[in-house]
Amino acid sequence: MPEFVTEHRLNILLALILLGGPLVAHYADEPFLVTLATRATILALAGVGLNIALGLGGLVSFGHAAFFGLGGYAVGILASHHQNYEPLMTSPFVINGTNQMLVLWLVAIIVSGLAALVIGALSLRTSGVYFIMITLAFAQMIYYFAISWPAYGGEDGLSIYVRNAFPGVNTLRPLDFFLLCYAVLIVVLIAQWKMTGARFGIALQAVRQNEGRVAALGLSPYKIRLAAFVISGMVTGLAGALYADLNRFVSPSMMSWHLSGEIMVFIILGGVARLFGPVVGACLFVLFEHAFGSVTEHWQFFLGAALLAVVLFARGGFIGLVAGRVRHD
Amino acid sequence: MTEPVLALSGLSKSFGALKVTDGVELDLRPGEIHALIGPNGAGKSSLIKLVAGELTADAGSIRFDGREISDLDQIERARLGLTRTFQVSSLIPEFSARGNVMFAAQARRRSIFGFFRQVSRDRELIDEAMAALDRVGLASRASVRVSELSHGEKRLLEIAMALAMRPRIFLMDEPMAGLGHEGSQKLIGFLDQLRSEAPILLIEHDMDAVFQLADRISVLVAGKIIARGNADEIRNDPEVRTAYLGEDAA
Amino acid sequence: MTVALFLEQILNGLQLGVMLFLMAAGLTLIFGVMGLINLAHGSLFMVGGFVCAAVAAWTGSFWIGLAASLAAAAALGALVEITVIRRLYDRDHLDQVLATFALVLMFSEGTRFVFGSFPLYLDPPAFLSGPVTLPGGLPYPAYRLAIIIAGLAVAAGLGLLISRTRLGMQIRAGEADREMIAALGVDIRFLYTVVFALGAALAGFAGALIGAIQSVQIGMGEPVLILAFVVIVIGGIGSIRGALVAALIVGLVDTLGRFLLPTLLAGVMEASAARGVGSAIASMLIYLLMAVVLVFKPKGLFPANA
Amino acid sequence: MSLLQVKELEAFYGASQALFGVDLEIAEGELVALMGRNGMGKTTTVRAITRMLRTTRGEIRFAGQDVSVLPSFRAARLGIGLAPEGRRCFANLSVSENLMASARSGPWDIAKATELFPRLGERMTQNAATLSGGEQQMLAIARALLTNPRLLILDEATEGLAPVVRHEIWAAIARLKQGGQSILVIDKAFSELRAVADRCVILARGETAWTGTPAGLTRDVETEFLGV
Amino acid sequence: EPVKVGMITTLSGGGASLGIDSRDGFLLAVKQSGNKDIEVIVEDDAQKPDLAVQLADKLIQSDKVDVLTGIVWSNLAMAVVPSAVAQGKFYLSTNAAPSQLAGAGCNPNYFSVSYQNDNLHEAAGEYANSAGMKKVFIMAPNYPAGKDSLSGFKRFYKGEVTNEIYTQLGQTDYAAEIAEIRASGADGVFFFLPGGMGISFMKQYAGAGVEVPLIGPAFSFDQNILQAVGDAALGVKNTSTWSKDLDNEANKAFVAAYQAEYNRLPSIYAAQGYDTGNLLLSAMAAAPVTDADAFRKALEAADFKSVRGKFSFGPNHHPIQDIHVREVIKEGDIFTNKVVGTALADRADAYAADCKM
Ligand SMILES: Nc1ncnc2c1ncn2[C@@H]1O[C@H](COP(=O)(O)OP(=O)(O)OP(=O)(O)O)[C@@H](O)[C@H]1O
Ligand SMILES: Nc1ncnc2c1ncn2[C@@H]1O[C@H](COP(=O)(O)OP(=O)(O)OP(=O)(O)O)[C@@H](O)[C@H]1O
Ligand SMILES: [Mg+2]
Ligand SMILES: [Mg+2]
Repeated sequence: MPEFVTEHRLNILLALILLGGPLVAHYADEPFLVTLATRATILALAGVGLNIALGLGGLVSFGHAAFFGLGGYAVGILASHHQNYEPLMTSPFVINGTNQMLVLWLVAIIVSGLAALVIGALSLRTSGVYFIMITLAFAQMIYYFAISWPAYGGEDGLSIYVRNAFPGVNTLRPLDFFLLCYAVLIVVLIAQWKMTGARFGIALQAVRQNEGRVAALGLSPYKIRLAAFVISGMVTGLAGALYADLNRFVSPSMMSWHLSGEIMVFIILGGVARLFGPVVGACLFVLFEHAFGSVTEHWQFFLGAALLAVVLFARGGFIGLVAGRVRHD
Repeated sequence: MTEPVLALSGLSKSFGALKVTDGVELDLRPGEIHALIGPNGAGKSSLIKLVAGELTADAGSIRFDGREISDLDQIERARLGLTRTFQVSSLIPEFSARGNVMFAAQARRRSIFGFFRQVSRDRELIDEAMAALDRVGLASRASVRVSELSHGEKRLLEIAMALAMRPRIFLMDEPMAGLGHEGSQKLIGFLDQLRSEAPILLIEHDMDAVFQLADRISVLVAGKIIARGNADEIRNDPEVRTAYLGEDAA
Repeated sequence: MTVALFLEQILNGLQLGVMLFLMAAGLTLIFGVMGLINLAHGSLFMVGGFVCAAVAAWTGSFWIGLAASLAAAAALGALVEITVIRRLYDRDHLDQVLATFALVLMFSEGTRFVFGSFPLYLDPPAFLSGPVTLPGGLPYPAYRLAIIIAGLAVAAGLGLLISRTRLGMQIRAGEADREMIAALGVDIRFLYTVVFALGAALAGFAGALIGAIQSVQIGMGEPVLILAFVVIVIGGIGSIRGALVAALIVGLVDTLGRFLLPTLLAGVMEASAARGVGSAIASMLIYLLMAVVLVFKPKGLFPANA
Repeated sequence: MSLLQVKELEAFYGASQALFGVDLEIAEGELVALMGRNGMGKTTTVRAITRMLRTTRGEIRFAGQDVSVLPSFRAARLGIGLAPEGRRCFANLSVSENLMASARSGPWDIAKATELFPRLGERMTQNAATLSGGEQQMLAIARALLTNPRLLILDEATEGLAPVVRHEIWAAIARLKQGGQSILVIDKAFSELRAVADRCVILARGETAWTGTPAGLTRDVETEFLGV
Repeated sequence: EPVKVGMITTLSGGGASLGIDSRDGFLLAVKQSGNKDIEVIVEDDAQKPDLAVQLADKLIQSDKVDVLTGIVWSNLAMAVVPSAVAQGKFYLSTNAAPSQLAGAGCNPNYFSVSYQNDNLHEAAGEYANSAGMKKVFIMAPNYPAGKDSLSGFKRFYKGEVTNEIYTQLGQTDYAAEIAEIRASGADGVFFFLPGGMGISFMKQYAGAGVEVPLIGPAFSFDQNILQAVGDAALGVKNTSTWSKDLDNEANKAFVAAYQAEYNRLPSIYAAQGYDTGNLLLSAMAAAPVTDADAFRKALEAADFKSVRGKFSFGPNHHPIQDIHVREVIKEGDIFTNKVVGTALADRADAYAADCKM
C-alpha cells in the first residue's frame, strides 16, 4: 500500500507546515499572518465537518453554512449576554451568558447538532439534486430569519467586544488563539481518521457506494446518513463558534449560500474524501484571497479561473495530484 | 412434512391495471431449492421484491417462520434472515472482496456505531469473511478491489456476502445470468450444497440448472402460478411447454 | 382590503409565476433534461440583460437589443459548452457545482470588466411602457402582459420540444446513457452543444426581457439562479409542466405571503412586530414551500419517471 | 466482398491490455458467431468496432472505410447497429421513445419490430426502467434493428430471456439472415449459435484463437476454447 | 510624520460602484493636496463582513495603519469598527453610520463624515410635511437599515401612515406593493430601496401608471443609478446632504476636478469620500497622528472646506449639516438632481444624547 503511506506522510507534513508557518510568522513579528492562518484553520475545520457528510457519505449538502452560522450565533448570543450582564432567560430558571469557550463550544455543538438532526431527518428523505436543493432551502430559511430578526442585530450582525476565554490560554494573543484552533482541528482530524476506518465509517462509505445493498444487508441507510449528517453539522458548528471568536463578530453572512459554496470549494480544491483535503483547500483559498485581493479588483475572475482549472484538470484535488488515487480496503 | 420457512398466500400486487402478482400461493421448506420460472415479465422479480420488502403487497400474507412479516420493511426482513442476491451484481465497488464480506458480517451484527476500533484489525470480522470467501473459492482474490473483479467472480462474491449474513433463506434472482458454461456448472454444484444450510427460492431461465437443482418448480405466468411439480412433471406439462419452454424443449 | 385588490394580487402572483418560469426555462432545459447543474445560468441571464441594454442604447431599438442578447447568450453558451461543460457530463454533481460556481465568478467579473460597475439603462419599448386597462377596469402594465405571453410561449415550445420531438427524445436518452445513444448513430456531442446554447439563449432572453423592468446590474442573476432552482426542484426535475406549475405556485405563495402575512399576523400580535415578523416569514416562505414539498414528495410534484 | 474487416486489433482499458490481436471478418449477408469463455474479449471487440472504446493499434474497416478514426456516432451511421451487453435501455424514456430516438429510415419500423416482439407492443408507453429483464432485452434488439443497420451486432443476444422467447429470437435471427442481413452474434447458447452461424470466431485471452465453420467445431476445439 | 491609511471598501461584486466612488473621491482629495506624507492602502471587501474583518486585521497588524476608512455598508462597519477603534485606530466613515455607533456604542476614535444613517429619512419626513402630504405609504426592506429608515421618517412626519411595508432584501418584483399603493389612497410614497431594488421599483412604478408622488433618500437617486432608472425617476423628490449643484466654491471645484479626473459625474459617495480625505488632511496639518489626543482634537475641529458647505461635528462625532431636497431632472442626455430646498437645517442626529464620551 505505498500510496497510502504517501498520503499519510503528506498529511503529517501538511500538519507540520500549518503549525510551523504561524510560529515563524509570530517570531518574525507578522501577527497578521498568524491571524490568516487561524482563519484558514477554522475554515478548514468547517470543511472537515462537511467532508464527513460529503466525502465519506456522498451527501452533497449545499446548506452547511447554516450550521457554521448557528455555531457562531450560539457564541455571539451567549457572549453578548455575558458582556451586557443580561441573563439570556429568567424563567423557568435563569440562564446567564458566558465567556467560557469550553461552554460556548459545547452549546454551539449541541445547537448545530440539533439543527442538523432536524434538517437531516427531513432532507434525507430525498436524494441527489433534491438533497442539494433542500439543504440549501433550509439554510436560506435560517439565513432570512437571521437577517430580519431584530433581537440580535439582524443583518448588521452582533459584535463580541472581547474574545472569549479559555482556561490557561490568553486568547487575545493571536498565536495563542491560533494554537487553540489548531489543536481543535488536529483532534477532530484524528477522530475523523479513526472513525473512517471504524465500523461507522465503513458503513457510511458503503451507503455512499451502494445504498440498496446496505439496506438488503439489514442496515438502515437513513440512520447511518443521519448520524453522519449530525456529526458533520456539529463539527461545522464548532468551526462557526471559533470563527465568531476570531472575528469577534457574527452576522447572517456566515450563513449565506456563498459560504456553503466556499466550504464545498475547500473540499474539492484539496481533494474529496481525503482527510486533509479541506485543510489544504481552505489554506489555498485563504492564501489566494489574500494574495490577489490587493493586486487587482478583478481578483475574483482569477479565483474563478483557478478553481475551474482544478476541477477540469486536477481531479482528486491537490492531494490527489500529489498522493495519487484513493485506496479503500 | 416439515413446516415451511416461508409461506406466501393470496399475495397480490398491481401496477395500475397490470396485475404482476395475482393471488400467489407458494412456500419454501427447509433444505429445498424451490425454483420459480416463467416468461419474461411474468412477475418473478416482482415476487422476490415483495418477499424481500422492496415492494409492498396489495393483499395477501407473507409468513416467515410462522410469523406474519408483511408489515416489516426491507431492512427488518433482512434482519430476520431473508437474504437476497441481485439479478445484476450489487456490491460495494470501492471495497475489496474481503471488505465486502466483512461488511456483510458487520451488518449481521447490526453494528453501525463503532467509532474507534479499526475494522482492518478486527479479527472476528476478518476470519468470518475469509471463511466465506474460501467456501466460494475466492480466498485468493480477497484483497482485489471489486471493480477489478470479473463478472463471474462478482457473482460468487454476492454469494459469499449472503453466506456471511448466515441467512435463514436465500432469495436468488437469476444467479447464472451472464456466466459461461463452466461458471454455471461450478455455481450449480455450489448451490446444490448450499441448500442444506438454508433453503433457496431460485429464479432462473437456465433450464439445465433448474432441472438439475430444483426439488420443486413453480411456474408463474402473468402473475399467477399455473403449475407446480418436480422437474419431470414440469418438463412434460403441456401448458408449461406452450407458455414457457417452447415446443421443442428437451 | 377589498376583493378587487385581492384579485389583483392573485393576478400579480400568477404573473410573477410566469416570470419565474421564464427565468427558469433555460435552466430546466439544461438541468432537467441534460442533467447538468449549471450555476452559471444566472450569469447568462445577466449577460442577456447587459447585452440588450448596451445594444439597445447603441442602436436605439429594444428589439435589436433583444435579438443581440439572444445571439450573444447562445454564442457564449456554445463557447462555454465546448470549452468547459463538455468535460463535466460524466462527472458527479459536485464537480459540476464547483466548475460552474467558478464560471459565475469569472462571468461576474468579466461583465464588470466589459461594462463597468454601474447599472445600465434598459427600458421597455415605448409602446409597451404604459399601463393597459384590463376587462374590469384594472390598469395593468402592458409590458408585463407581454412577458406573460412570452413566458407561456416558451413553456409551450419547450414542452413540445422535449416531449414530442425526436430531438427531445435524443437529449433525454443522452442523459440516461450518452455512450449508448452515440453508438446508435446520434451525434450527441453536437446535440448537447446545441441544447446548451439554446438553454443559454433562453437565459439571455429572460435577462433581456426582465432586465427592462428590473435593474441591469452585476449580480442581477443571483436571486434568479436560486429561485429558478427552487422552481425546478419543486416541479420535479426534467418536467416542463412541473416547472410551470411550480413557478405559478411559487409566484402565488410569494406574492400572497408578502401581501397577507403581515395583516394576518396583526391579528395575533402587535402591529409593528407583525409587520416585521410577517415580512420575515414571507421571505422564508418559498423555501418553506420547497422543503414541505420535498418532504412529502421527495422527487418534486411531477417526478419525471412516474 | 467483406463488410467488416478487423485485423490485429489491440485494445486497452487504461493501462491494462484487453485485446492482443483480434482478427475478424464478416462478409455481406453472413452471420458470424463470436465465441469464447467469460472475459476473453468479446464485448471489448464489439466496443472497439462500435468505437465506444478507442483503439490505436490494428485495423477496423467497415464497408471499405477505415472506422478506427471515426467517432462512435459516425460508425453507427455507416450502418453498425448494436444491441449491447447489459441492454442499456434509456431508462427515462418510454418504450416507443426508446425506439424512435435513434431510428433511421429503412425496412425496419415500429410495426415490424412489434411483430417480432408482440410483448413490446403491449408496453409501448411504459417507462423502460420498469420493464422486466427480458422485455428490456427485446427492446434493446428492436432498437438496434430500427437503426436499419447493414451489420447487426447482438452482444449476449438471449441473456435473461425465457426459453420460448429465446427460440423466437433464434428463429428471428435465422429469418434476418435469410433476408440478407449481416449479423455478428455473441451468446452463451452454443448449440443454437452453431445452428444459425455461417462461421464461428473464437477468442481466447484477447486473441482470435480459432476460425472456421460450425461443422469444424469439434469436441476438442470446444473443450479447449469454450470449456464445454 | 507619514500617515498610513487603510481603506476597506467594496470594489467587486454587485455593490462595487459605491465603493469605487468612495475610493475615487478620497483619492482625489489626497492627490489634489500633493501631500507626500500620506499613504493609502486600498483593499476590496467584496461586501463580505468576514473578509472585511480579515482586511482590517491585516491593515492593523501587518501594514500598521493609523487610520481606517472606506466601508460602504452598515453591516460591514459593525463588523470592523468596534474592534478597530478598540485597538486605538481612528476610523473615519465615508458612508455607513449605523445608529449603534452614534448612540451608546460611540467611540472617541470613530468619526462619521457622511451623516447618521437616519438623517436622510428624517429629512424626507420633514419634506412630506412641508409638501402637505396627509397620508403616506412607507416602504423599506426588512433589515435593520430598513427599519431605521422608516422610524427615521416617522420621527419627523406628522401625517397619517396608511401602510408600513417591509419588503424582502434583494426583492426584484414590486407588483404586489404597487397594487397596495394604488389601493391605499395615499397622497405620497416614501421608499428606501437602495441599489438595484430602487431601480426595479421605480421602473415598475412608472410602468404601472400610478400617479402618487414618490419621495426617497438620495441612495436611490445617486448619479450612477439615475442613468439606469431613466425617465421613470424624472420629477421625483429626494433628500441628500450633498448635490452636484450645491452652490459653494469647494463643490464647484470638486465636481470639475472629479469629472476631469475620472470622466464621469461624482455621486454622493464620491463627495463623502472627498470630504473624508480633506478632513484627514486637515487634521494631519494640525497634529501628528502619533499624538492621538491632539489628532482627535484636530479631527473634531473639522477645519476643512466641505463640498457640503456648512459642516461640523456634534458631540458624538457625527455631522451637523443641512439636508437638502432635490428633484430629478434631465440635463441634456444625463439624468441628475437639482436642489429645490432644504428640509432640515443644521441637523445633528437622534442618538447623540445616548453617547457618553
Ligand atoms: N413500477 C412498475 N410500473 C409498471 N409496470 C411494472 C413496474 N415494475 C414492473 N412492471 C411490469 O411488471 C411485469 C413483471 O416484471 P418482473 O420484473 O417481475 O418480471 P420477471 O418475471 O422478473 O421477468 P424477467 O424474467 O424478464 O426478468 C413486467 O411486465 C414489468 O414491465
Ligand atoms: N471497464 C473495464 N475496465 C477494466 N477492464 C475491463 C473492463 N471491461 C472489461 N475488462 C477486462 O477486459 C477483459 C475482456 O472483457 P470482455 O468484457 O471483453 O469479455 P467478454 O468476452 O465479453 O466476457 P463475458 O462473456 O463475460 O461478457 C476482461 O479481462 C475484463 O476483466
Ligand atoms: Mg426478472
Ligand atoms: Mg461480454
